[in-house]
Amino acid sequence: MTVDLRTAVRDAIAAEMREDATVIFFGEDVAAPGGVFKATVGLAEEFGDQRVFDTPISELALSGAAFGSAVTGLRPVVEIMFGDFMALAMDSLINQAAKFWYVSNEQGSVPLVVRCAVGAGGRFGAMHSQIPGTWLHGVPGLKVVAPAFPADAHVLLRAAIRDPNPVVFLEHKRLYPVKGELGDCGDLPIGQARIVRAGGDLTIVSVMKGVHDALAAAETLAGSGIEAEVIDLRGLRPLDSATVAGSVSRTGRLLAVEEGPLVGGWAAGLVGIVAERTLGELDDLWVLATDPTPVPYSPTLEDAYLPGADAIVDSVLGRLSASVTE
Amino acid sequence: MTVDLRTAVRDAIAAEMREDATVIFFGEDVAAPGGVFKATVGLAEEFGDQRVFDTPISELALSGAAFGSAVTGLRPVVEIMFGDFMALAMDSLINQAAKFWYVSNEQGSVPLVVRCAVGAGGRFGAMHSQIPGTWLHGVPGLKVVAPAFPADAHVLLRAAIRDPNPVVFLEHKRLYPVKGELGDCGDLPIGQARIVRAGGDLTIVSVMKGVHDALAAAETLAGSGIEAEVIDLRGLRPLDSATVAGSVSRTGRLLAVEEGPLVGGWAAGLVGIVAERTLGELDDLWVLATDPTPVPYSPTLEDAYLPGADAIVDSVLGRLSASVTE
Amino acid sequence: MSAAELLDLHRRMVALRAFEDAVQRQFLRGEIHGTVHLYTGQEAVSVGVCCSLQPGDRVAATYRGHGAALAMGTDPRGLAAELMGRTSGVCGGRAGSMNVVDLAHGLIGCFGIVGGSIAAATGAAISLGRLGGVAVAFFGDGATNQAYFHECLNLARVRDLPVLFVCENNLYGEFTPMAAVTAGADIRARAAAYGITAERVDGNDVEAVREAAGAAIARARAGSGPEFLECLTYRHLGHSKTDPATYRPPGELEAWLERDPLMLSARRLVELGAELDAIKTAEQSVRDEIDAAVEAALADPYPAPEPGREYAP
Amino acid sequence: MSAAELLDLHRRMVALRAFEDAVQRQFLRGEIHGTVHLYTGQEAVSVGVCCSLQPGDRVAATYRGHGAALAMGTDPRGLAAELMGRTSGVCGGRAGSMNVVDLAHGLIGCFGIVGGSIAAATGAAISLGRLGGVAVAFFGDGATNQAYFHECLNLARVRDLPVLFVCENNLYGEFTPMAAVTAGADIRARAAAYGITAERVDGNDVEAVREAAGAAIARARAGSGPEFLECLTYRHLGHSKTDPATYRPPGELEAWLERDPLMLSARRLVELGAELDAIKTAEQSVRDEIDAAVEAALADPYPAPEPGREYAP
Ligand SMILES: Cc1ncc(C[n+]2csc(CCOP(=O)(O)OP(=O)(O)O)c2C)c(N)n1
Ligand SMILES: Cc1ncc(C[n+]2csc(CCOP(=O)(O)OP(=O)(O)O)c2C)c(N)n1
Ligand SMILES: [Mg+2]
Ligand SMILES: [Mg+2]
Repeated sequence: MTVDLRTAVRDAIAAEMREDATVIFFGEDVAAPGGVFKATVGLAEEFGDQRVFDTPISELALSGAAFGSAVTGLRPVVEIMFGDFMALAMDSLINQAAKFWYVSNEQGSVPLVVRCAVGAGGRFGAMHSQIPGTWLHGVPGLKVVAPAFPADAHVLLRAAIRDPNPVVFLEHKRLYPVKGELGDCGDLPIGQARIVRAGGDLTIVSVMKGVHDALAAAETLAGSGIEAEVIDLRGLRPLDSATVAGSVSRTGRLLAVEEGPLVGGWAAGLVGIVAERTLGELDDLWVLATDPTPVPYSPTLEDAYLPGADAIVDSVLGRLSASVTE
Repeated sequence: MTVDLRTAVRDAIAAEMREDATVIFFGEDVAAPGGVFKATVGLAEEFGDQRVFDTPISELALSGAAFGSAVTGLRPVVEIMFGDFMALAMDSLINQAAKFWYVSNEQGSVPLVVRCAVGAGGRFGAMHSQIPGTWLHGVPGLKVVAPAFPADAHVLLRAAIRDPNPVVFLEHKRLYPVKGELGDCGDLPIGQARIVRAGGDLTIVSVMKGVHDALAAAETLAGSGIEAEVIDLRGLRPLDSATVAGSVSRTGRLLAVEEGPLVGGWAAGLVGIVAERTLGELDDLWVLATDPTPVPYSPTLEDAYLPGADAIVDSVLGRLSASVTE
Repeated sequence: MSAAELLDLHRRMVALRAFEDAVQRQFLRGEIHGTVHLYTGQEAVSVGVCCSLQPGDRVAATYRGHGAALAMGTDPRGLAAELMGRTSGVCGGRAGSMNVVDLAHGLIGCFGIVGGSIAAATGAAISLGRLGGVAVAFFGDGATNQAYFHECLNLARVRDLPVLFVCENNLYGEFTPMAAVTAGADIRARAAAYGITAERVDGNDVEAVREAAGAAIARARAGSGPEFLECLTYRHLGHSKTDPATYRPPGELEAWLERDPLMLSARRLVELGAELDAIKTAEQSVRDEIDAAVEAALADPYPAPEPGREYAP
Repeated sequence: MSAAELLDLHRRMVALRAFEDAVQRQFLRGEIHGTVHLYTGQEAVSVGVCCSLQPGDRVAATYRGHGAALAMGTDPRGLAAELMGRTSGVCGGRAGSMNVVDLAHGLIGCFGIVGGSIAAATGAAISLGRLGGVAVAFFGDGATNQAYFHECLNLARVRDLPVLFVCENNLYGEFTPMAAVTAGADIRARAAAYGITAERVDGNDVEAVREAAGAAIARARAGSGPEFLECLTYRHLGHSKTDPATYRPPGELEAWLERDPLMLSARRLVELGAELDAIKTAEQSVRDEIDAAVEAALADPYPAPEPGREYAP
């Protein structure tokens, strides 16, 4: 079945709700209106107000209510409309949900999911375009999932709902309309990267929209005789540095592409962890990130801000020729 | 003058308040009581209720009020009592303060400081021991300062108050009683690391308590004939990777020591950025971090959780002998 | 209020309306990007409030902020250019519709985060408590369920800050009716629980808004501390550009259109003796000015990216 | 209430008091680390509330949570061992005083973050609305200025959740008087503004607490939605172990000691015909039990670190 990512998300929630009566879903404008990105249309009709409901604009109460219901028998799925609003919800996620299993001495788990729409490129401006993954990727006890394809979005969201840990599930706005095959939708553990294109000359790793950009760049680079291996991390925590290290052992070169700034980003951290493991095998490694500014609104500025396929190609060609020149 | 870090902090606020009538200071239990860590004793008496005041337990309002007053002519210094509570205050810091200069097209700056006590080792448990630096080090427009010594705490807090950008100022609880010379307290720009011990065999970099541990470890290692260069980053954003890279060019080996987990931490990111710059000169690089758990309460668990001087020594010896064996 | 005074307010409201009409056209032409949240129908609130402000006072508004900006005196061309992402935009095109800042006109920001305006104005009032002046926060009914509302109103009262909290109750937060998510039905009771004087006013009646807000601002200026004003109003259009507003019960919009603030003020002007023709002429000249300003913005260039530039003061 | 019933509550309160006395001794001996927040003086609140709960009900409390834990049936030895950081602690020593969890006894957590208990109970009430049962949140006067309070009370009312919000108003948040930071003076008005029935009760009178809380819990159980109860009380000691509480006006503590909840219930027991000697004997046996439990915990081992172990369900 070919569906867009938006539908893959909706169907994942619906499928889990059908299978497990303890799954509930709530958020702002998600029930009757079906979400501002129309990613949850029809859920309220199918599952009724007790299981799918609209809430006040109270992000902190939402994450808190998710925590409280998750430790008492439910599997809440919460939508924080834009990832930018995650800062308002973070306290309960960090201090309650993420700590509970460990601090309670493993008395109980916290099976909750917080979904949010993230990322730039939609001309939404600085407060509706961020990716909050890096605010959260260092929090022990949390998982952070970030799919690039409808099939992964579907399977990983189902896995997230079944996961006994709190999971933050990032949905890139520019990927909602992207279509793909759902496939047979087997199980997929959270935290496994995937090699989405094989290549021997360098490894390009990214998540979400960046994976599509990397794939497009890889095609262009192939035209110049450079074969890039492209890895979709599919999430930020757990961070599958092993798959990346394995690839780098073969290619000798690593480029991590992040939609966000260098310092404090996942890309620099991944590069550091991979370097620690593969130093002797490395010919080069670097990060392509955004400038360290808020996301600009104006189309010319936003386009230049984003590390798209062209920027990746330029970066690879520049870096390779530099190393040849050296 | 020899003072402890607690006093260095207090005197820095007092000195700036004396020099600049637009500096105000507020927080929970900071005025009459002088702060739960007694770091602001006497300020209320000296400067009066209009400039130093106690607030409700409203972290979000505190950061928001700091933003609003900073864009209208004041230089607020706010105390968020424990860094763990920063999650509650983050939205205004991230979405208002950090973005204002850029998004407003440089119409106005946001000269605010948020101080907080951070770090483990005090048997305060999982919700009173975190270092929120890594929730924030990826936010463009913010600065994050993290001093290790009284003199730096003093000078950098004064610089933070004078800085036109929003600055998060981390004070490690276990350093409050640490004494040191204030020196002549010249100006010091935020974002400059300092080599606190010279050595040619490897570079150890850390912040706050970790710098003291690294120095102690370096002494022990010197006994085994290993001379470690120790770098105090003094902050997380801007991240002075240049000083670290310069040192690594000489020593060939880099160890970053973080009080916090590997994935999502500043240490892995720094290692990645330094590796990008110095790859050809590197013999080894790695991170010593905590286990990825919340901070445990029990003394045996908390002590084992923390990467102290002994752990650094073990790590260095283990890594060096491994590379010798290879 | 004299006819002349009311005509002045009427003209300002027409400017806001004309601006949003123009924005809608430019959005459909693809000149404005992302999304916009139009103020159409709520003009009496920001016009009725801001007309009592003085130089040095400060305003914080929301993503639905074109009205507040214009009411504070932001240049319509600069505002339109901002929405179009042009260099001549009041924020150089960096902010866009949701995050406009215009310090020169006392607008410390429009905030894309619901509730953010409340914090900004509360903080500004700390400054103004020392310097003199009043801060105003505009926010919606939905924002009264946000953390910022609670913490800031309490802080403002505890510190007796000179701030007027203006809740524009337009009965909906996005697609969700206010009543479905706002417990207790009466938002004034929340403000009153903090010991803040709370009034409700017909937010479509610019005279009533001016009177109530003017009195509250005067009290705050005189040292009363925070004030709260709920303005009952209605947005004529959907929440944002993608919203057809099908969630409204039939007849609701029509009933509110009968109470269109511009119609009410025009009617009142006639009562006060103004000629209908003169009103229409005035309206048309305002509309022409706004249209010209918006069209002019179209000629301005897009900013050139400066990769690698440092952006810090 | 019969003498036997009251004696039962009295014994429970004595257990709480004896526990905190023992904690204080062990803290001074260095067996309890970091800090502790003692419940001494507030015993009537958690005992008076929790005695009306049933299996399946859930409680969320604060860093000042030993009272709530014991009132829910947490084993005193396991609680003491937790404070001492021993393997036998109710959380294996991982949590410590501020973050105790005891799911087996319906305690979904003590929360070190002010206001966190409100969220936890609100969320639990979403579950209990389906499964049956009532959630209780204990929190202080200071917490009523936190974001959680506002957002969760509104949400609970909007969703009609079965939750009792118990505000333990002990007049201070840390070292700051409630009146200095809590606008509007009457916390009940805040709850009432969300349409939640709000009562105030003498929090040192265990009978009064039981009556008011019992009725509120029964209403919530029957489907009334959220309920709010303010218990006026006082902590006899400082905020935490390092606080000598010098900020209290002279005579305040003394006046409250006159209204010590244990003294009040003892007096009332005598009125109901109990023998003073029998009361004293009962008290002593409770104290002995608690002391023995706390002493016993001292024998338990510290946990052995397991570096590198994965901690995930
Ligand atoms: C913190 C936060 N949550 C959610 C949103 C998404 N959002 C934008 S406007 C809006 C509705 C706000 O309603 P109201 O406060 O009544 O203002 P109105 O739009 O009606 O003027 C929502 C939920 C947001 N921008 N910020
Ligand atoms: C979010 C947050 N802010 C601040 C603190 C520090 N703190 C711990 S207890 C306390 C006072 C709380 O007062 P109240 O709610 O009245 O409870 P009480 O301690 O009096 O029982 C404060 C400020 C905290 N733990 N969490
Ligand atoms: Mg509204
Ligand atoms: Mg209190």
